[in-house]
Amino acid sequence: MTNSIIHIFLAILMPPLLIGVIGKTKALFAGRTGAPFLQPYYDIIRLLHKGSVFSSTTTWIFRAGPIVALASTSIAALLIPFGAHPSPISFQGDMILYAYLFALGRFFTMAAALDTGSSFEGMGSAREAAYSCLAEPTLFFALITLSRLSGSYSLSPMLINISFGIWLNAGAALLMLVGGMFIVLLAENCRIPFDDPNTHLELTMIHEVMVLDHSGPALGIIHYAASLKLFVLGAFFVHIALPYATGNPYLDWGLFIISMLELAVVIGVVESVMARLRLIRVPQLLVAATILAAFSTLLVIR
Amino acid sequence: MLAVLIILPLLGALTTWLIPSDRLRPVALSAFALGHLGTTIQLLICTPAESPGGWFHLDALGKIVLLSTTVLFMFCAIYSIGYLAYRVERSNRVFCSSLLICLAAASTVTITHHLGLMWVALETTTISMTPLIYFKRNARSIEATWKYLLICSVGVALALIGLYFLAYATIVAHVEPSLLLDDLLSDAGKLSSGWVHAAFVFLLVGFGTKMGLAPLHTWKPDAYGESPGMVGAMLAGGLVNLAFLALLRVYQLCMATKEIAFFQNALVAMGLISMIFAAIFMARQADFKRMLAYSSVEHVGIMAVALGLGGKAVFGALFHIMANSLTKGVLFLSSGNIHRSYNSKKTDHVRGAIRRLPWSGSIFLAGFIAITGSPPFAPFISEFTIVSSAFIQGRYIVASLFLVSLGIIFIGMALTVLPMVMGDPPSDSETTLYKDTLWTVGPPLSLLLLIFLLGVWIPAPLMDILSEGASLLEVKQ
Amino acid sequence: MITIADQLLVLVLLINFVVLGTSRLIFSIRAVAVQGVILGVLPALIHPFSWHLVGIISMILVTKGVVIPMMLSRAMRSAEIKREAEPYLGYVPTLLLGAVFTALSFGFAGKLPMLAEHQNYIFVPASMATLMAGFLILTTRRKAISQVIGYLVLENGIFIFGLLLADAMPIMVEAGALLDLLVGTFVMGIVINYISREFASLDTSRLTSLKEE
Amino acid sequence: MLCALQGVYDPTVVALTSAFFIGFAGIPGLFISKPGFGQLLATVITIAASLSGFAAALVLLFSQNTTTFAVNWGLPFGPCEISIDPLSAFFLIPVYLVAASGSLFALGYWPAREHPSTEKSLTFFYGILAASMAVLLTARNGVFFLMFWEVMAISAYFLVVTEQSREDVRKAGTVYLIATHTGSAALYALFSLLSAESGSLTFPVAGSLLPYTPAATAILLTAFVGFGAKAGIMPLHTWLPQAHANAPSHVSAIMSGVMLKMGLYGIFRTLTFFHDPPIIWGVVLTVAGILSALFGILFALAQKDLKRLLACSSIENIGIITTSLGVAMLGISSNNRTLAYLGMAGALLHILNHSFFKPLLFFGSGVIIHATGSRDMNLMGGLAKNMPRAALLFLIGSVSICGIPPLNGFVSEFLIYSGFFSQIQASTLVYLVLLAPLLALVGGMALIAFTKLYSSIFLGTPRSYFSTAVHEPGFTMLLPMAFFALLCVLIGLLPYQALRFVNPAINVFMPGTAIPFNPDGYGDVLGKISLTGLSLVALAAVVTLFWRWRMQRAGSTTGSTWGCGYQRGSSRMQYGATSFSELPVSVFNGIVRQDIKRPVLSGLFPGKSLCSDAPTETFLERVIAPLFSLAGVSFAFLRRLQHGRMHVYMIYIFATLFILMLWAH
Repeated sequence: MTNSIIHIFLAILMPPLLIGVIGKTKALFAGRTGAPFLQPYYDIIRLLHKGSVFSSTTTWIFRAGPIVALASTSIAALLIPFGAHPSPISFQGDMILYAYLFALGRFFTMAAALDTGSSFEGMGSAREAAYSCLAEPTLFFALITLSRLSGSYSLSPMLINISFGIWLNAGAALLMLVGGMFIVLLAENCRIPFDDPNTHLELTMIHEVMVLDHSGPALGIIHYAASLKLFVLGAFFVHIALPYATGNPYLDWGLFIISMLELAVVIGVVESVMARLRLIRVPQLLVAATILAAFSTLLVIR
Repeated sequence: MLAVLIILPLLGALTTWLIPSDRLRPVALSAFALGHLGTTIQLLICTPAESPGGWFHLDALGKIVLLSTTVLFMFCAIYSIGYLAYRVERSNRVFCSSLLICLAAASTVTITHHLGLMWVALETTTISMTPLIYFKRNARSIEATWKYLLICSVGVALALIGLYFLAYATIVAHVEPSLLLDDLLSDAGKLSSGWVHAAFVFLLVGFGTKMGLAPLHTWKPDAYGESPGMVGAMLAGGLVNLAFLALLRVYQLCMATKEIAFFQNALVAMGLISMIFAAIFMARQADFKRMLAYSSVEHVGIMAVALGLGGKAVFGALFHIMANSLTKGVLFLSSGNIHRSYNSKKTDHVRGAIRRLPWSGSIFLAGFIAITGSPPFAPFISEFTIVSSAFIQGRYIVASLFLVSLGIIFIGMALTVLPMVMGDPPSDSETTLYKDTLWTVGPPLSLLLLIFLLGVWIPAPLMDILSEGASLLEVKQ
Repeated sequence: MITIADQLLVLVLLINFVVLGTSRLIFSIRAVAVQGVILGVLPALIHPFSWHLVGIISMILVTKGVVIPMMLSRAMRSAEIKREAEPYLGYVPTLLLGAVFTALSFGFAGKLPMLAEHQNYIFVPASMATLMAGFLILTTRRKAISQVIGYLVLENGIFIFGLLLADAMPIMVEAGALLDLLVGTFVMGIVINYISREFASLDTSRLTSLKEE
Repeated sequence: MLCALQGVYDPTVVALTSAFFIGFAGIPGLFISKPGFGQLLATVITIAASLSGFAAALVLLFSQNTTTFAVNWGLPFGPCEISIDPLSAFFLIPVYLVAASGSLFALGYWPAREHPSTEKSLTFFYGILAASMAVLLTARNGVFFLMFWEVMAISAYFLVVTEQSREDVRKAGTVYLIATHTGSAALYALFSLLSAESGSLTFPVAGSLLPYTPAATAILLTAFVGFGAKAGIMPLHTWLPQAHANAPSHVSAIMSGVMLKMGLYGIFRTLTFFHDPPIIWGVVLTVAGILSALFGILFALAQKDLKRLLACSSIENIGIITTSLGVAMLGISSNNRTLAYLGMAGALLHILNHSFFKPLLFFGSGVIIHATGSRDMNLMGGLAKNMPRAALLFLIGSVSICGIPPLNGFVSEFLIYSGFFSQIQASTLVYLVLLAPLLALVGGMALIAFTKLYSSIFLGTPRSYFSTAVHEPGFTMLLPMAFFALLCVLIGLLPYQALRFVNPAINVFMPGTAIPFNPDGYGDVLGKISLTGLSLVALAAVVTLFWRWRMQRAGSTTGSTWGCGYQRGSSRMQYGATSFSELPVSVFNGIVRQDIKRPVLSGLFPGKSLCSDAPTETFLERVIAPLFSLAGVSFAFLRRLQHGRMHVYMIYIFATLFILMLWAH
């Protein structure tokens, strides 16, 4: 029960911090002081207090976009275990629900973007559609590998199962998986090299361009949901890449928080040292990720 | 009583020849056709015993052919009342008389057990149909008539020499020389196989030509295409069956001589060739009456295959005699109406027939569905029986070829028929006097209902006749 | 008597070659008429006398010897043609083929069992050879008249075989068969006249408009 | 009430009587000259009969014993047995539901007043189609089955060509008829082979045939071709997109929602005849299924005609069902009850689901076409403002068909995925799990396809003038949609209850035990899915309320969409249907293409020019069409045999004579 409360507490409060850490890392790389770690929180709160402007072309779908995105990601957050602690909701096959919840959010985000009737936002959602579709199989290959390794097809047991022992046995497979999943993590969360959350040059954007017309509380919700998505997918990744566990529940929570921050730093580093890919290269990279994940699957099930 | 079947139409021929009015003659024709039908039904209910000497005997096989011929003839005759009203430009004296002479000859074929007499009657049907094919009096129809006459005559002449061989075989075997079926059947075991084989080949080719098995069918598209619709119906639904009946007699003989295997294989081979030929020629057919002719080639092929397969398929063959002739009636009569209305039988000109002629167009479409073996029409019953029998006998190749050609034929026919009946009629098409009336629509519609009925329910008496016929053709090892 | 019949059959075979080899139509018509007359006489030689026989023979003589030749020559005149100009196959090859077929016929007949009393005669081979000659004319000639002549020759071949079957075929049927063949030829004659009226020609290569494109 | 009904009448008879009434519902209308009354009467009869038939089907689904009637008919094919076992009863459910709602929908969609020339035949054949499907499900005799199968196929043809004045409609009808008849030929062979095996045309008893004989392989092959052609399994799907696109929408609904399932029913039924199916059967089904799903959705992605998109997605869904069936067969072959249960439950539940959301979407397409008069998604846009209710219902359908939680499509796909993953520890069957990423890819592409569909029609601003005058449809059109939308939501939120309808039908496949595999283990899982679904809804409500509260505090204004600085944006500049899918489709270039013909612009002030696009039908254009033209050429060559020269015809005769002579001796 306590664990569940901590889980929910972390899921609600921590996500914007990751964005803050990424921003800070990038600032450091650029030689700037950067915004404070808590800047994303301030931004969200500020947005929630602002008035909204709605385009006259939009319908209720436009408003449903952020809501569904947030709701579905939140439910996904309840399915994923944090650190060595099982998730509050866990059942056989929950990882399928986990994967499909993102699809739900995506459907509404894309629809909301298209509802504005703006060609730029349409462009963004078309790109989002194509790239996330290509990312889908990678996630499933990862799930197969993990589930084969753990013998379970529920997220909590299969992710908690990963340990250094398993790394020793199936290191090659897991390494490839880490590579593939990291690409997917970046793609799904629209980070560099797939997307640049900082520019507003429409021709190069994916996620940011989709939310151009959202304002005020809606934009706040979207930013929050995006950070939550990073957090939830990051938690998945951290399980594979950094499987620390001590056995002590409170220590494990601490370890989890540290791992997540580490991840944020890594993302920040990647974003600082890499440039954005040309759009036509993106599918190739995603297919490469799929191939990596598929290889890892083949290694473990053969 | 059997004599009535022959005398009545002959009397009718004489009467129609004497009637001066073009308008009255078809009515008389119908009256005699009705009388013939009535006599037939009477004979089916209480069949007379074999005539003394064994020359005349109405057995189950004869009954099936007689019944389908007379029913088709009756509807064609009624149709002629409406049809000939549109062809007032020329006298129909020869037309009506020839039809009735043909009916008399056809009845003779069905009731006689003397092969020589059967041959004579069969040749009479060929000749009596000649003026009917030439009814339109134009260059194309004379060409068709010429081909029909010469090819059929040569074919039937070959059948005659086959019969002569058979008769000579009896002489050689020193048995009572005879061409009576029953005598031949009882003496069959003693006949010399060389002559018998030669006889079978000549008979198959001869009657096959008359029936229109490929590649002996060459006269068919021309004759069917150029003759009036109802003549086409009589040719495809009536004359074909008579030739098939002749083949059935030969088949009976073959069974008796124990030389059946060759004959069966030859039938299957020619039947399949006919079906494949028909399939090839039906695709992209530009003339819908010729298409129906090829459909007739297909269906005689089906009957030949069925007969060659033996077993349960024989039942299918016998039922197909009926199903095919009635369905051909539907198709030819309704296509005749369409032809009259558009004054063209080119599929390029005939479009949107259902819009222009709701009744004839729909009947034609239904006839197409029926003839391609779709339930709930009678041809489905026979075709399915044949296919399933082929599979049950383990003759997968025959069955597959059969199904494949049926499939190709369906595609070819659909690509011809559907554009004809569907859509809107072309705005620039010729306007003609023809309108659907009870006289021209009633007969094909009744035939359609009949094949529908036979497709869902075979009356018990008919079933008995069919089973009896099938038992006559059962190969006893 | 049957020996004389056999000699006459040789004549019939020779006439086959005459018809195969000639280009003048009127000559063919007459040759076939002669053939018909010879065959008409044959039954009298092998069958015992009866009034039926007289009837049949006279019928044959009148139709084959007079009516049909007359009809054909009339059609020929009205179409103003004299000879079979360009047969599908030349005369020499046709003659050679005719010879080959005649030889084959003898071979075919030799293979089949014969009644002892027919063993030494050429009824069966002559019948087959005539049949084949008819077939050759039917397939190689261009004029409608030639084709009727071919049919007549074919029919004569059948008739020769029929001579063997006097006992098996009741006279009624025999007569009926004959009548049918004659009526058939008769109708052909009528049709030929229609053709010459319609096309002003008897060339059957004109009769090819009914075909698949 | 159901029990009372069972006491008084035999439910089988009730189901058949209902079918009879549905079949003849259109007949009175043929003789009533006043337009509209006949249609109304037909609708009333159809709905009433469907309700009783539906009740009977439910009773039969849950009844333990099946009554069999042997009718002695006048045809020489043995007694005609009729019975409804749970499998048949299960398939009857969509028949009655879709028939009734489609009939109601037609009142608004195809009213007799507006379509006086076509309404009568449409209503008539619609009834015949629905009834023939109901009857064929009861058939236990091959010939009886075939008869109603053909009646179904042919009445569907007449429904497809309702608008026969249009060339493309006629062409679609012809292709359909040819395809269905070719399939029927395979069924002729199937039932013949079955009767050769079992000795009679009556269906063999479940599990009575040996699977390891060549005949069994032939039976399965013919069943797969014959029924697969009807179901639209690749590569037998070619008729499907055109036929569904060109039929009136409620006809597309019943064809896609129900008629395709008859093909699946045939495959299901054929499989019940055998015991111990070999592994290879399951493999074949699975592979064919997943390929259908992949290519089906890929084709859907490229379409710009909204009904073609829906039709292609039917191919996809049929593929998913077939995959799942293949998984179930693998489970049965390897004696793995869990796998068998999950596969079978997934397949059957997806059948049910598809027969709910696909009619919903086709009804929706009917509403759209009725309002705009077009099927081209590139011309639409912004309809949600004018028809908010229809837009909401259509949204539910779109989300369901993508298999997204919390709606019903997810539940069946979840079961299928669970089937894949349940063998994760097995040695050979583990390879099954490799299907999961493929299915995920299918899901991802479905998401693109339906986002494209929904957004380009309902969202944004109208791209063409006609879309501006549209209005909300009447209740006769909304009610059927709402009904199916409700069912989608209910199954999605209460999956465990939905599974109860599926379990009896699974019994037919695994006889031996009364209740084969109690899905208690899955009761828990499905309960959790319910829980997450409900909490998702609740959470969304909470977020909405929160946002409302914030908006009330801070206020909101309306403006125009931000044009990124461009002032003269027009609705034509929006991302349209074709442009939306251009990128994902280009990834699969070669399999499917959107052929875009771009004008070449030159000079400073280029004149007006046209840009057009059309999706290519790879299979039809690269395989079937060349095959047909090859056949056409070779046939044309052979047709020269009939050249009109009679002397050669004579040679044919004598050649035949010679050949037969040589053969004889």
